Amino acid sequence: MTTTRNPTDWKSDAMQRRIARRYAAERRFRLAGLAAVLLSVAFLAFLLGSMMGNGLRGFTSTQIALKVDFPASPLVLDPDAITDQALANANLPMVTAAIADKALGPDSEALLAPTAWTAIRDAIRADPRILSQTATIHVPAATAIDLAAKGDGTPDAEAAVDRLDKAGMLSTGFNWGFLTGSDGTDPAQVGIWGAFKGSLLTMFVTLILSFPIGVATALYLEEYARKNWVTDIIEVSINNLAAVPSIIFGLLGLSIFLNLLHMPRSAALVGGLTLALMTMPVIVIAGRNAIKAVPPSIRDAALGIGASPVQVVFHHVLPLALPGILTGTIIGMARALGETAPLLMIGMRAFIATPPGGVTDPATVLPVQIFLWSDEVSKGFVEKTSAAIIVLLVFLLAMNGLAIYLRNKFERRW
Amino acid sequence: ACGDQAGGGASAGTRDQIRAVGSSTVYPFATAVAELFVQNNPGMKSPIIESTGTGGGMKLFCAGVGAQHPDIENASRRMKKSEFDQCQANGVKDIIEIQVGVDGLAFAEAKNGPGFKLTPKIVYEALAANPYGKGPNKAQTWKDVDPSLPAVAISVFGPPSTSGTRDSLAELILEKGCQSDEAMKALKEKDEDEYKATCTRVREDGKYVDSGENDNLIVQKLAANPNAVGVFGYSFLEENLDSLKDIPLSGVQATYDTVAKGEYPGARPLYIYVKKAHMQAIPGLQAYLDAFAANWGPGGALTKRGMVAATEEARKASADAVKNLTPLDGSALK
Amino acid sequence: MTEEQKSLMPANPKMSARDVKVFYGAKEAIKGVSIDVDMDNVTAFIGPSGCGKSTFLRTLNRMNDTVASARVEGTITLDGEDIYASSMDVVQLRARVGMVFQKPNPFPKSIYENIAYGPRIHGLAASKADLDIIVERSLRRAGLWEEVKDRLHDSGTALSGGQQQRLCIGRAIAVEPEVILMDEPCSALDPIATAKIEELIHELRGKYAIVIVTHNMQQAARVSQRTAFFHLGDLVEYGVTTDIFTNPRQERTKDYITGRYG
Amino acid sequence: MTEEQKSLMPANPKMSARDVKVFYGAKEAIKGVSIDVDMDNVTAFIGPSGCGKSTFLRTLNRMNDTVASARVEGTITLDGEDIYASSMDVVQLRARVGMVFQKPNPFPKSIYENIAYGPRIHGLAASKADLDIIVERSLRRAGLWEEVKDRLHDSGTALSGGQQQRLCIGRAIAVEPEVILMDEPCSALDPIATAKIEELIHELRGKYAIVIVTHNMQQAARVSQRTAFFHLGDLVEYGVTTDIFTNPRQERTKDYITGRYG
Amino acid sequence: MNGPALLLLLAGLGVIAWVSARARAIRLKVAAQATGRRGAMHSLPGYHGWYVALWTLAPSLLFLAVWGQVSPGLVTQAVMESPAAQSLPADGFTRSAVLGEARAIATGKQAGGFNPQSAALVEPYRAAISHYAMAGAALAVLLAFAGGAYAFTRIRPDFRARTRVERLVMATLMFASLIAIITTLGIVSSLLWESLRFFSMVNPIDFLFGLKWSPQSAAMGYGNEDAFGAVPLFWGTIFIGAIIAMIVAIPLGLMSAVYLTQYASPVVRRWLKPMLEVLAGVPTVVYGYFAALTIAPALRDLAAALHIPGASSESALAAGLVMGVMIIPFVSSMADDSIAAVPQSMRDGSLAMGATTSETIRKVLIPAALPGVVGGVLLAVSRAIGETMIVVMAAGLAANLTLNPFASVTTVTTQIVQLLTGDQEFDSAKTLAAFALGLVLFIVTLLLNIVALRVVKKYREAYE
Ligand SMILES: Nc1ncnc2c1ncn2[C@@H]1O[C@H](COP(=O)(O)OP(=O)(O)OP(=O)(O)O)[C@@H](O)[C@H]1O
Ligand SMILES: Nc1ncnc2c1ncn2[C@@H]1O[C@H](COP(=O)(O)OP(=O)(O)OP(=O)(O)O)[C@@H](O)[C@H]1O
Ligand SMILES: [Mg+2]
Ligand SMILES: [Mg+2]
Ligand SMILES: O=P([O-])([O-])[O-]
Repeated sequence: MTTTRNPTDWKSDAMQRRIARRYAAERRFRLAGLAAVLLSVAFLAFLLGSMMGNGLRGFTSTQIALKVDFPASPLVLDPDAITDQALANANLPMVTAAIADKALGPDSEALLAPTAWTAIRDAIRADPRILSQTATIHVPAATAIDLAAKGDGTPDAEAAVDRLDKAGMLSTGFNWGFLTGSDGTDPAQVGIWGAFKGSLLTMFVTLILSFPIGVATALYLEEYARKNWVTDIIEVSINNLAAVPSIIFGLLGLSIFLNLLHMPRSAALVGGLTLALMTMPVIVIAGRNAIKAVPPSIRDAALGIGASPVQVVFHHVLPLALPGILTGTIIGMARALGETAPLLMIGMRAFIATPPGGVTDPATVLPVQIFLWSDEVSKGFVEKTSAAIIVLLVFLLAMNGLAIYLRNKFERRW
Repeated sequence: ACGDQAGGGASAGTRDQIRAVGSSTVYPFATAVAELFVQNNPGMKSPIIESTGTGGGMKLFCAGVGAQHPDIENASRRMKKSEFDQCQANGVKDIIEIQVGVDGLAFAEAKNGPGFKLTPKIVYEALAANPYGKGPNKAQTWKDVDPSLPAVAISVFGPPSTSGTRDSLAELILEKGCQSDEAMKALKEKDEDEYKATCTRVREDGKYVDSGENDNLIVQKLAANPNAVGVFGYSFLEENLDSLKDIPLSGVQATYDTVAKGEYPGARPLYIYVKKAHMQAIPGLQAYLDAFAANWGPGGALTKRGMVAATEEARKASADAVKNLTPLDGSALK
Repeated sequence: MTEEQKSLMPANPKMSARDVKVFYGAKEAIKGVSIDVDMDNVTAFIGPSGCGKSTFLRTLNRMNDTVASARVEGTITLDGEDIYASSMDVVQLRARVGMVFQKPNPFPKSIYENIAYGPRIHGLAASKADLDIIVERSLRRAGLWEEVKDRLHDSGTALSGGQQQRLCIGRAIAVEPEVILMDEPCSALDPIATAKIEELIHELRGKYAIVIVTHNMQQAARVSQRTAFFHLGDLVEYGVTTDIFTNPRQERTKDYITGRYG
Repeated sequence: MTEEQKSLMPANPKMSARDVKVFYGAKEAIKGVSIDVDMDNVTAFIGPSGCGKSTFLRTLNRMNDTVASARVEGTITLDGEDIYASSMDVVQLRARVGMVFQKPNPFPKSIYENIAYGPRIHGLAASKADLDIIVERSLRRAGLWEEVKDRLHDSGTALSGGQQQRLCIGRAIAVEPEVILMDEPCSALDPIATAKIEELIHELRGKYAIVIVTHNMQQAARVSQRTAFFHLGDLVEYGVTTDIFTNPRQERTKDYITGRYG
Repeated sequence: MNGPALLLLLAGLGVIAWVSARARAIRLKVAAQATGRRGAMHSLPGYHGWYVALWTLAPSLLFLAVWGQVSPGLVTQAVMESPAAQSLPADGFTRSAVLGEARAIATGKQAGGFNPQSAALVEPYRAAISHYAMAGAALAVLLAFAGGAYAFTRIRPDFRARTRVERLVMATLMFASLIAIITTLGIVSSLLWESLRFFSMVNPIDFLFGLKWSPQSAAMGYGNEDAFGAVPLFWGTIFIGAIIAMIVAIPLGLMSAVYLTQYASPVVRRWLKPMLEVLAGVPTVVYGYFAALTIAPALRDLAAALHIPGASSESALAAGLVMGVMIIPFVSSMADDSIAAVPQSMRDGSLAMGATTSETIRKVLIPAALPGVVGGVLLAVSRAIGETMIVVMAAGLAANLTLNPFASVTTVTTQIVQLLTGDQEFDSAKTLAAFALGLVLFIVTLLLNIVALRVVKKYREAYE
C-alpha cells in the first residue's frame, strides 16, 4: 500500500472562493428557515389581528337614552300589581314604539333594537314607581345604528347617529349582554352564554368519560398488557382512532347514539359522548408516552422491595406520569372544545335561545355558534362572530398555554 | 308483545320546549316569534328551531307523534299529498295548517351587477337541463338565451332540492316559462312524469350552483360575484338591499306591495304545520301559535323582518285554525 | 454439577440454584448455572459485559418475571423452598430477597418515605412510631443516618449519588430481607462513595446473604469472599475469591482477569 | 507549565494547547490543561469517566462550538496558528483536524458516498475519476478496501461494527487531515475488530498526528507512545506511555492504573 | 324506595362492610404476628376491607343494572293485564306510544299526554312501578348482605385478598382498553351498514369512478343513475388537501422545523415554538371563517384582476392555503421528531468533516430523516383530507373537475355535511351517500395512517 500524503492547499484562492460560496449558501438556507417560521407566525398574527379588529367592536354596544314620560305614554299598568303576566299583557313593544316616536321624532322605532322594550320592562319591574314619573332609560340601539355609531353604517344610519349624537342621546358601553345572553335573531341582542354553557356541559361529559377510560387504557397497555393479538388490535384501534377524521365520529354519533340508541337530539350528552370517543385516543397516546417516560428504574425499585404490580402503578408510575397525562388531556380537551364538524352531524346546530339546563337539554357549543353566526346575513353578525371567536380563542389559548406550561414545568429528565 | 317498546321509554319521555324543523325561509320568522314568545311568557323555555329545509323537515315531522318528534314544521310551500299520507301512515293524524304569511321568490344581483331583466321564460331557458325536451341546454351566456341580455356567463346561485324555495322555483317560474311552449302543455296531459322532468329539471353543468340550505350564504356569495344571479326568499332581499338589488321579473319589481298583492310572479305562501296531538303535551305550544298570530299582520313584528303579510282573508282563516285547531283535510292537497 | 464444583459451594446455603437456564425468547442468556450462596460470605459475580450476570441475579428474586420474553428453567430455592413454585408469592419473595440496582433509583419522594414505603406496603409497622423506628434503624444500618437525620423530609433524589445508593440499600434493608442482591451498585459512583459502599457491605456481611455483581475485579477482590466468573451465559468458575484471583483454574478466567478482553 | 512538564512534551508539536479551560455554563470541565501532540507519536488520553477526556479532545477541532453552553479559554494552535482566532475558518479547521467517534457513525448512504462526502463538500476532486481515486485511496489507508471493494454501493450501515469504524476513519482520511482525533474508537467493538483498529492506528502513525481517547489502559499501553492521564478536569500526568504505566509519578495515576477507582 | 335512596343505602352497606372487614383483619393480623412467622398475614387489612366491600356492592349493583333492564318489561306486562289496558288500540305503534306516555306521566317526567288514552293507564303504571321497585330494592339489599357475608367469612390470615382486589382492578383497566375496539367497531359498522344500503341502490363502480356528482337531482326524483359519481369530490379533496395544502405546509413546516431545531437559539425557540403550536390549537371553524371571509374574497379579486377565468368567491386555493397553514405545525412537529431521531452522532460526524450546518442538514440529516418526514407528510395528508370546517366554509359545493385553483371545488367532507345537515331522511340514496363517502374517507385515512406509522416506526427502530 503506497500512501504518500498530498496535503490540500487550504489557503489557495480557489479554496477561499469556494468557502465564501459555501458560507453564502449557509446564510441563504438559514434565512429561508427563519422566513418560514416568521411567515407562519405572521399568518397567526394576521389571523388574530383581523379577528381582534372585527371582534373587539362586538363587545361594545350602542345605547340610546330615551326620555320616557310614563304618565303621558299609552301604557296602562297598575304600579301596585306588576306581575310578569301583567307586563306581558301591556303590549310593551307597541308602547315603546309610541314612546320612541315621541322622544325621537316620527318613525324612529327603527332606531331602536326590536328588543328595546325589554329595557323599559326591566326598568318598570325594578321600580314600579317610575310609572308616575318621567325617566331617562337607556335602551339598546338598532343594529344599523350600532354599526353606524362604530363607523361602519349606511348613510341613512350615519345621519341618524349624527342627529342622536348631537342631542347627546347616544352612548357606547361594554356589552354585558354579549357575555350573558344566548342566540337570537337580532345581532345587537345576541350573546354567547348559551353556547358557552353548552360547551361547558359538553366538555364535562367528554372529560368524565374520556379521562378515566383513557388513563385506564394507557395504564393497561403500557404496564400490564401482554403482547398478543388482543393488545395488538387495541393498539391499532387507538392509533387509528386518533387519526380518524372528526366528521366520521359525527357519523358514528348520528347512527349509533341518535338513530340506534335514540338519545336526545342536539343534546350536550350526545355531543360529549361523541367527542369523548374522539378525545380518548389522544389521552391514551399522551398517557402512554407519559407512562413510558417514567424510568423503569422506579418500577424496578418498587418491585424490588415487594410491591405488587398494581401498587407499583398506583403508588409510583401514575403519580409521576400524571403531569404528562394532564398535559395530553388538556390538549385533547382543547381540540374537542374547538371541534365543530361532528357536532353538526348530531343536530347541535339548532336555534336555541335559552342556555341548556342540563346535559340532555338541546344545546349548541361555541364553535357551532360561530359557524351559525358566520352564516347569518345581517352585517351586525360579522362582529359578533369575530367576538365569539375571540372568546373561544382566549379559552383555547389559555388551555394550550397551560398545557405548554405544565409540560415545561414538569418536563423531567431522570 | 310490544311491552319492551314501551319500556325503552327513556327517549319517549318528555320535552318542555317546543321543537320546530323545516324551511330556511320561514326560519327567521319562526325564531323571531320564538323570541317574542319567550319574552311574553316569562318562565317558558325557548323553542328549539332547526333549519332543515321544507322537505327535510317534512320527513322529520311526519315520522311520528311523541316527544322525540318535532311539534312544528315550517314550510315555504304547501304540504304535498305524499307527505300528508306519510304523516298519516306514521300516526300523525291531525295536522293543523296555518298560513303565516307570503314570501316572494326573489331574483337578485349584486349592487354593481349588470342589471338583468328576466321573465319566467328566460329563466327556464337558461336553467332547464333539457329545455322543451330538445336536448341538453347549450346556453352559456344570458345573451345566448335572449339577445337583450348582457353577454355574461350564466351563473345562478340557488337553493338545493330539499328546500321549499327550490320547489317554488320549479312551480312558480320554471313551469310557467316552460308552458310558454304549447307542446309542453300538451305533454302535461299526456305524460306527467316526462313533463315534470322536462319543465322542472335544472341543469347540472355548474351554471346553476346549488348553494346549500342556507339562503344567507347565497346572499353573501352574490354580493361577492357581480355577474351572478341569486334566487331566494324575498325577506332576504329586503334585509340586504344595501348590497343587493332586485331583478324585475316580467317587468315587476319584487316589493312588499307587489308580493302582497300577488302581482309579482314569484309570490308564494308560507305555512307552519302543527301536530294536534302535541297541543296539550308540549307546554306553551298554544301560546307560541298565538304569538305567531299576533305578529303576522301588516306592521307586525314579522313584516318588520321582511315577511309579507297574507291577505286579510287568509289571515282570518289562519287565525281560526289557531283558535279551533281545525285539522287539515288531506284531500285538498296536491 | 461435578463433585469438584460441589466441593466449592458453601456448606450452609441460603439460596441455591440448580441448572438454571434463562431464555429471552429463543436466546439462551444463562446456560445451566448451579450455585449456592450463604449468609457468611459476600458472593461476587464477575464477567464481561453481556455474560448474563444481571440476568442471573434477577432470577434470584424473580425480577425477570417483569420481562415478558424471559423464561426460567431449573430450580432456585430459598431456605429450601422453591421460589418458582406456584405457591410462592412473588411479592413476599421480593421482600425477602431485596435488590439494589446499578443506578441509584430512589423514589422521587422524601428520604423518610423512601425507607417507609416497603414497611408500609408490607404492613410491618403498626404505628407511626414503629415506622419511625424502622426508618431510623434502616438508615443507620445503611450508614446514612448521621448524614440525613436532619433532613428526612427532603427529596431522596436530592442526595449525592453515593448517598442515594446507600438510601437504596437502606430501603431494601427496611423490609427485613434475608438476601440482598446488588447489581453493580458502585458503577455510577465516584471513588469515595464507592469506598463507603464497600465498607457498608463489609458491615452487612453475616446479617444478610449478599450477592454483588461487579465489573471491577479489584472491587470483587476487595469486598467478596466468594467469586463466580460468568462468561457467555456459563458459570465458568466459582470459588473462594482469593483463589479465583490468584490461581484461576480456567484459561478463560485467567484471560479475563489479566485484561485480555471485556 | 513547569520546566519538568515542558521537558516531557514532544519536541516538534503539531498542535499545542496552553492553559486550556473549558466551561459548560458555570461548570469547569477542563481546568487549565497544557499539552502538545506531534506527528511521530500516537497520544492516548486516559482517565476515569467524566474526567474531561472527550471534552478536551473536542476542543482540538472546535467541535465544542456545537454545544451552546460550552466556552473555551486558553490557546490552542495548529502549526502555530491559533485555532480559536477569528481568522480561523472552522470548516477548514475540521477538515484538517479529523475526528472519529466512540460509536461508529457512518452516514446512512453507500460506502462510496460516505467516503466521497468530505472531498465533495470541500471540492477536493475535480472529476468523478478523481473522486474514485480518493475513495479507493482512503479505503485502502483505512484497511477496508479489500473487504468492500465489490460492494462500494451498499449502505455503509450494513457493515459490521469494526468495518463501520474503519469506514469512519477512512472518511476522515479522505479529506486529507493533518490530525486525527479518536474518541474511544473501540469501545463499541469486539476484541477482533478492536485489534484491527489498533493495527490500523499503528500504520497511520507518522502520517497523521493521532490522539486517541480510551478507557482501556491496556489499549493505551498497546497503541500509544505518549499518554496523558486526566482526572476531574486536570491533566494529572503526561509522558511517555511506558513510563506512565510502569512508573507513574503521581499517586492518583497509580491508584487509577491499579484499579482503585474508575 | 327510589333510586338515589337505594344507592345511598347500598353505599352505606359498602362502607360498613369495608370498616368491619378491615377491623377483623387487623385483629387477625395482631394474632398472627404473635406467632412471629413472617408473612403470616398475606394481605394488608385494607385489602380485606376492599374485598368484602366489593362483594357487598358488586352483586347488588349488577343485579340492579339487570333489573333496570328487565323490570320495565315486567311493569308493562302487569299494566297490560290491568282492565284499563283493554281499551288500547291494536296498532302497535300507537299502543307503545300511549304506554310510553303513561309511563312518563307516572314517573313524573311528563305533565300531560299526547294521547288521551294514556291518562287511564297512569294509575296502573304507578302501582306496578312501585311494586317492582320495592321488589328490586329488597332483592338488591339481600344480595348485598349475602355477598358481604360470604366475603366476610373468607377473611383469614392466609387469604389473598390483595390478589383478588388487584385482579378486579386489572379487569377494569382491561375493560377500559376494550372501548377503543368497541368504538372502532361502532364506526365501521355504522358506516358499513348504511353504505351497503347505499350500494344496493347505486353501483359501487359508478360511485367510485363516476364523473358526475349531483345527489340533489337524485333527490328530486330524477333517478340515481349518473348522479353519484364521486370522482369530482375525490379530486376536490386531493386538490385542496393533498396538493395545495401540502405545497404550503411541507416547505414551511419543514423549514420551520429545521430552523427551530438546528439554528434558533434556545430563547428564540422557546418563544417561536409555542407560537407554531398555537397555530395547531386554533379551531378549524375559525380557520374556515377566516378563509371564507378574508382570504377567499381577496383571491377572487386577485384572479379577477389577472383575468383568470372561473374565479369564484369560494376557491380551492383559499381553502387549500388556509388548510396548509393549519397543517404547518403538524408537519413541523413531525419533521422535528424525525430530525431529532437522527442520532446526534450523524450530525457530529458531518460537522467533524468540515461540513457547514446547512450542508449537514441538507445532505445528512434530511436524507436520514426522510422516511420519518415522508411518514409525517402522509399523516398530514390524512389529516388534511379529513378536515371539514375549512372546506365547508370556504371550498364550495360545486362538484367541478377542474385544475383551476381559483375555481370552486367540493370535497368529501363538505358533501357529507351537506347531505346530512338539513335533510334527515334515512333511506334515500342521497343521505346514505354521506355514509358511503364517510366509509371511503375512513378507509383512505386508515390506509394512509397505517402506511405512515409503519414507515415512521420502522425507521425509528433503525436508529434505536
Ligand atoms: N430484556 C432482554 N431481552 C432480550 N435479551 C436480553 C434482555 N436483557 C438482557 N438480554 C441479553 O442477555 C444477555 C445477558 O445480559 P445481562 O444484562 O445479564 O448481562 P450482564 O452480564 O449483566 O452485562 P453488563 O455487565 O453489561 O450489565 C445479553 O446478551 C443481553 O443482550
Ligand atoms: N454538553 C455538556 N453540558 C454540560 N456538561 C457536560 C457536557 N458534556 C460533558 N459535560 C460534563 O463535563 C465533564 C467531562 O465530560 P467528558 O464527556 O469530557 O468526560 P469523559 O472523560 O469523556 O468521560 P467518558 O469516559 O464517560 O466519556 C463531565 O462532568 C460531564 O458531565
Ligand atoms: Mg448487568
Ligand atoms: Mg467521553
Ligand atoms: O328552506 P326552504 O324554505 O327553501 O324550504
